[in-house]
Amino acid sequence: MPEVTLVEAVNLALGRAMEDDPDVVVLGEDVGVNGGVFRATAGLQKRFGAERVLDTPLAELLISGLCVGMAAQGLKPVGEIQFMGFIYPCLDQLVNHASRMRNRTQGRLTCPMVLRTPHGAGIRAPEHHSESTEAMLAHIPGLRVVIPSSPERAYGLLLAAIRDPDPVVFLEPTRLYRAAKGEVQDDGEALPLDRAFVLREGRDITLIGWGAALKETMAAAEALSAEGIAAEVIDLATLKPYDERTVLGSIAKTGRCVIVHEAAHTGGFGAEIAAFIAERGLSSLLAPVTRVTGYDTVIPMARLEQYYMPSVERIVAGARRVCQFS
Amino acid sequence: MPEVTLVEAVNLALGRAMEDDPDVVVLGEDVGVNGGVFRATAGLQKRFGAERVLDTPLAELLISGLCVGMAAQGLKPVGEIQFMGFIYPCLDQLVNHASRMRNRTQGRLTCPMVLRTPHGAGIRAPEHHSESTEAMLAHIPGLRVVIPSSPERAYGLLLAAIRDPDPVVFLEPTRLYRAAKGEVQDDGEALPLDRAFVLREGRDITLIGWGAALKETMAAAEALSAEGIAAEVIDLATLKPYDERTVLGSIAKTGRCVIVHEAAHTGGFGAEIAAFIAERGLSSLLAPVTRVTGYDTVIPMARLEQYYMPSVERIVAGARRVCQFS
Amino acid sequence: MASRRLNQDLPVIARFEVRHRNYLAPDGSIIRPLPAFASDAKLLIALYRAMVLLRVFDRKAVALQRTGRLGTYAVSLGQEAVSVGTAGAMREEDVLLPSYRDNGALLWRGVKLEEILLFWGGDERGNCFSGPLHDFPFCVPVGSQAPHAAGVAYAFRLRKEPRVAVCLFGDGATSKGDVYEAMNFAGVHKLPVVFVATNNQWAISVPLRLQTGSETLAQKAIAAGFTGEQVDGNDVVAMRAAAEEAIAAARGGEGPHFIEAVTYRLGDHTTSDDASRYRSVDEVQAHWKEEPIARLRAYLVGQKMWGKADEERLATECHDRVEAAVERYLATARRRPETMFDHLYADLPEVYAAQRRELAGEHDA
Amino acid sequence: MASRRLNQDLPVIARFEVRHRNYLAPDGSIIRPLPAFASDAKLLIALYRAMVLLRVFDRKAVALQRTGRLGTYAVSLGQEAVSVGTAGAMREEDVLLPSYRDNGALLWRGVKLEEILLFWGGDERGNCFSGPLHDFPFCVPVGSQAPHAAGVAYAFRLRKEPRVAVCLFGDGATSKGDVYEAMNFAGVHKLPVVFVATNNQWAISVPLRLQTGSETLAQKAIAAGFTGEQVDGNDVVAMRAAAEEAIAAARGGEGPHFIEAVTYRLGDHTTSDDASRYRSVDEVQAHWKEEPIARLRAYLVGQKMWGKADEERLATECHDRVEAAVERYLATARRRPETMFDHLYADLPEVYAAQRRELAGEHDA
Ligand SMILES: Cc1ncc(C[n+]2csc(CCOP(=O)(O)OP(=O)(O)O)c2C)c(N)n1
Ligand SMILES: Cc1ncc(C[n+]2csc(CCOP(=O)(O)OP(=O)(O)O)c2C)c(N)n1
Ligand SMILES: [Mg+2]
Ligand SMILES: [Mg+2]
Repeated sequence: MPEVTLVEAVNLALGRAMEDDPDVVVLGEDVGVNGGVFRATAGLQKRFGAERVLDTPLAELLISGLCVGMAAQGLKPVGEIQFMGFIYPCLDQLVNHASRMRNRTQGRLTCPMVLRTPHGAGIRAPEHHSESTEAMLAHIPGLRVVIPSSPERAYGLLLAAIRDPDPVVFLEPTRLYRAAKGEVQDDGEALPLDRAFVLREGRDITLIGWGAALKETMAAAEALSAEGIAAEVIDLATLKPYDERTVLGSIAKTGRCVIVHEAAHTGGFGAEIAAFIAERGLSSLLAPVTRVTGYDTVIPMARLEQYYMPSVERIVAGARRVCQFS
Repeated sequence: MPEVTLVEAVNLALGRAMEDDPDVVVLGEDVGVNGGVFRATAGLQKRFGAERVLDTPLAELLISGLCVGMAAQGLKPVGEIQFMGFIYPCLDQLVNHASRMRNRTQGRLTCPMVLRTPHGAGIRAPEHHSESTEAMLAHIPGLRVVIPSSPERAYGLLLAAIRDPDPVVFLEPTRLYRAAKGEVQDDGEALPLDRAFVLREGRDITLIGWGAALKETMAAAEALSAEGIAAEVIDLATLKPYDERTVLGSIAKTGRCVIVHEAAHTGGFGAEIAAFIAERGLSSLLAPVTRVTGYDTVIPMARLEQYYMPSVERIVAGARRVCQFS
Repeated sequence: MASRRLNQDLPVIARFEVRHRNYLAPDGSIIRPLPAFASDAKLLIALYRAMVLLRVFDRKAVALQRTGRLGTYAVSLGQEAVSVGTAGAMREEDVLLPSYRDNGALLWRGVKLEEILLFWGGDERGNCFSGPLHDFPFCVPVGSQAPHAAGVAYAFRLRKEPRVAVCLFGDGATSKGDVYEAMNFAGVHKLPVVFVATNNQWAISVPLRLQTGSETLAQKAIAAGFTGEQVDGNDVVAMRAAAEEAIAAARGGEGPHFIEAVTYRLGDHTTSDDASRYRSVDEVQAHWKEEPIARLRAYLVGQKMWGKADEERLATECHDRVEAAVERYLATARRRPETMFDHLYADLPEVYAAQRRELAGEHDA
Repeated sequence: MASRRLNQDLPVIARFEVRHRNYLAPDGSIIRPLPAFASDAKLLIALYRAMVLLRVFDRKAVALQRTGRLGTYAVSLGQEAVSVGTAGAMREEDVLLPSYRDNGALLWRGVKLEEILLFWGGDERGNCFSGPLHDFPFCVPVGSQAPHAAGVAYAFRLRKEPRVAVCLFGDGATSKGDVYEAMNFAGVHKLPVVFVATNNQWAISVPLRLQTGSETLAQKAIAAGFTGEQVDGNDVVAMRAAAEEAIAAARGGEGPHFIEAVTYRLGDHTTSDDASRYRSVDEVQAHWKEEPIARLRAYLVGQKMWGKADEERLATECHDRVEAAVERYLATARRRPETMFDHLYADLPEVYAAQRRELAGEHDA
């Protein structure tokens, strides 16, 4: 199997989906001739024409609103928001329309759209290029929120998102776009949209994360194993709806848990997972569920961003604390 | 002391703030001659003139963006968003500018603005008039998020919000606008913006809520007391930053907790409180922290909305379950 | 203005103009030669009947609201010609994207009275209506349906379907960036979409002069690179003609068009509003002289196309239709609480299905 | 178009036009009588020097980025006249609201070179600059500063201060609803604000024709009810004159004005971009003939205001200034990690202060 990067996997999935289904349309800023600022849509306009791979004006609200309109007509639009920091103008369309169209019309009109956007920090980019506000999205009923952490999952989950009959926000870990490599068979096989992935098994502690933070989380698991702590690592992958069963199953085994995310601590999606475990898994818990996250401050620009993000050391320290608790 | 409704208390606080400080400006849709669709700004334009009490065009993004610009010039704008369902176009300005201006310029420019909006369901209004997406806001670093549940707190907290040198989103429980009455002395005394209020003391269980849901929460406490369960009720009031100490202190005493909010369950702000208690209060906990919330579906229109919102029965049932846990 | 004066010597590189369309004067007399369709008496009468039905329906809906049997409701009083005239020019396969006040358009498109009541009665099933299945439901967040219209029109273009998207919104909506962004995009691709702004002079209590500094709303299309026209929105013949031309042009590949329909909201904003707080009775009275139903009636009567007996028959007919619809509305069985989950996703994820079961259980006893 | 043809008999109720302003042709020759300020040789030379400094600085910044000592950077190559000409027309007490590419305006306003480097080097302290304390920092989310400009201008109005807000953004930004909403509001209240759109023909890879269907950007002001003008943005005399008139008019209470500055982005979008992917070398080459620095130099040399020796002296001077600034930039002490909390709130709430302490502790060892 060919080895590809995460962004190439995204590109493969888009190409495959467009090949398979003439209703799939890709739209966004610079997605056409330029192939996207990260090359996620490279070559697509050439293959599928400028009508199906469409450079929009610079207007994110518009992009999301166009998707809603197109989707209601049965197209399967895949909109790109160039960076997650520019997704906020879409929230009105996501909350008030995309996620509600099916319910509002009791199934008469639906909204099979995908909104893709790069997610997270660590590429030393300017302001607003480092956002990870997935918690805002995962709170919206009617939406699905997905974030892959490997080329394979990027490919399979994106295909699933495009085929899904409901709106999906698809977050792509910018920091892994080129850093994550893996074998991907372009066979059109989708992955399920409601399943977490166990990346590493272990019986002492469960580390739950998503997106790029899994890189440090896996490294932390490795470091912990050197200390004799066997960490299980779960890639939540789909935040909404998330896979309660896999999470609870792991906690039942380990009794200890650290949740890792880049987003600010307060009200991050880690709170949901922690609250869920604390409620439904309390009887298995041997220690408080701990969150290792970004701080409750504006994510700094390049010079300090590394200190904001959960480091291997912070994850290890958190896990150690949890393991020592008794 | 005169007895006033919650919306009258808001009106008093606005009038007082404008009287005290010529930099305070009120702006929004219909806030002028009409005095706001809920009468929150009634009489203000007459008293302070159309320049300081300004009917804006119908554009919420604009309202929030104007506030940022005015605030940078040293004004203290108080913007009104007519219903929380229309606040989403403001998120870009709140996340990317209001909450960051001080940090971005290292204190050179600041953003002492308030954005007020009615919050919550239960007034049998049309679609989008029943939102309670406070969790999205309370995740934003640099912002304060406040929600009063009585006329006294509406008055004191709104004054504090307006005087605060940083941006505050002030959520007003629509359902209590006229239903909640209380004595308010228009003496210009503000309340602190980082303190929870204990509405009722009890030693068996802690019920934590905010906004209109406290009405049912208080009724549930009353019902529980008839069963011999002494519930302590905490009005969180300020969600960001929230008062960790009061919450932990109560849990230390009761060991049991139910969190109540109208918003959808997954990723609601209850998750943050529950996660926090489960982490920092685990040693005191005698039972899992439980959340009684809106369901993970689009809040229905008038006919079914009552079934969506946490009822007294659901809160009581939740509390009973928590109390029976062992 | 100084800046204008100072640059008066500079060469002009682009010129634009806005035209105004009207055919019938307030008294029903003819201002300029009528469009071809106006020689079809049946068509004019159909427009007339639709406007009258709407007014009768509105009155009943308000009565229902006042007696607690309907939620907040927005009447079309005085502006019936806009939505009726616009929808009247559409084909079945075209797509309507209405605002919350466009009952007239929905009715013309075949939506049932009881469905509209159901929606305003707080039941989502009202939006699963019997009008064209592809039409959009009422849009409550002002202006936010405009990008949908552009998306729908783009889908037509992509599939080479000769269909047109027709998007209705108010004067207030023209202040929203959504509307501008949608128009701008439509202009780039010359999409088959017609934007109709019902300029009823008010956005709740905000008068037009606080909404925009532009002399007309029609000129807003200039920013998006296409044409705008101002129409007497109280003249249903003008509305219908303007919409017909714009829709035909859009269908013919000539791109988008913007129609400013100048009318007046004679009623309160909604049943939750009290317009006497912010505008004078005199102002409203003055506008009663221009309202669309009396105007068309005057013309029809003058042309001997319509008489007293027709009017009486129509009144009874509208009354009966509305009463029958109200009965069906009131008789509609309630939904069970747990149905609030039934159209959230195509397949309800198991985690939420558990909540549905919980809710169902609670209300089973 | 049919719709245009069909309504040609209707009366015109509003007319608009857009004018174009230029003084210097690409070869430096005079097209029309120059504005008054142009007789001030010192002023013209100051504009020239500012543009040259900007170009030298840009080149150095790119070199720093290429060698890992600066983050992503956006050069002004080819469009120096726009921000320099605009800022040159402002008073100290006016407020500048720049976009991320408006280094030229910031420099003119007194921001230090090393402060600009600090910002693009990823340090927030670069925004705590020595330009006018009330000026806004670079705005990265495109167009989102336009509502701020309207808010600032509203504050001037309220306080009866004779000041003007000047907001710069790109052609891409004109597609954003924010910009339209801000302009529309400015039009309602005739606020003292000038909007300057740098039409450099590209928004990264998106050419103007996919950005808007409007013939000019200047006409976008018509939607907001005020005047727009197209200016040759490669002619710094025209830029300065247009900005001066607009700012004076705004200060004089005549309301907002919109300037479309037509120029061309000769460089990549930023150091992260490779423009050869989406546009031809020929296209870029053609535009090199119109660039603003050579143009003004040709005029100055023709007028004997400038010579070879001046040019050489200026080159050395710019080089030295830039090198010295780079040294100061590189020597700037790093901030401690926990300072990321220091300007979050006026008073850091205790709950977050705990996080600050934790972070400080981690990096103490
Ligand atoms: C985005 C948004 N903001 C605010 C509201 C509340 N609101 C409902 S109708 C209305 C006025 C709309 O005015 P206009 O667009 O002129 O339409 P009209 O009601 O006159 O038909 C307002 C402010 C809303 N529905 N949507
Ligand atoms: C709201 C928003 N969307 C997307 C981006 C990413 N982006 C940065 S610059 C740019 C193009 C801007 O074009 P234009 O407004 O013409 O300004 P120019 O770069 O040409 O000076 C884009 C899409 C952004 N910064 N902000
Ligand atoms: Mg209106
Ligand atoms: Mg540009």
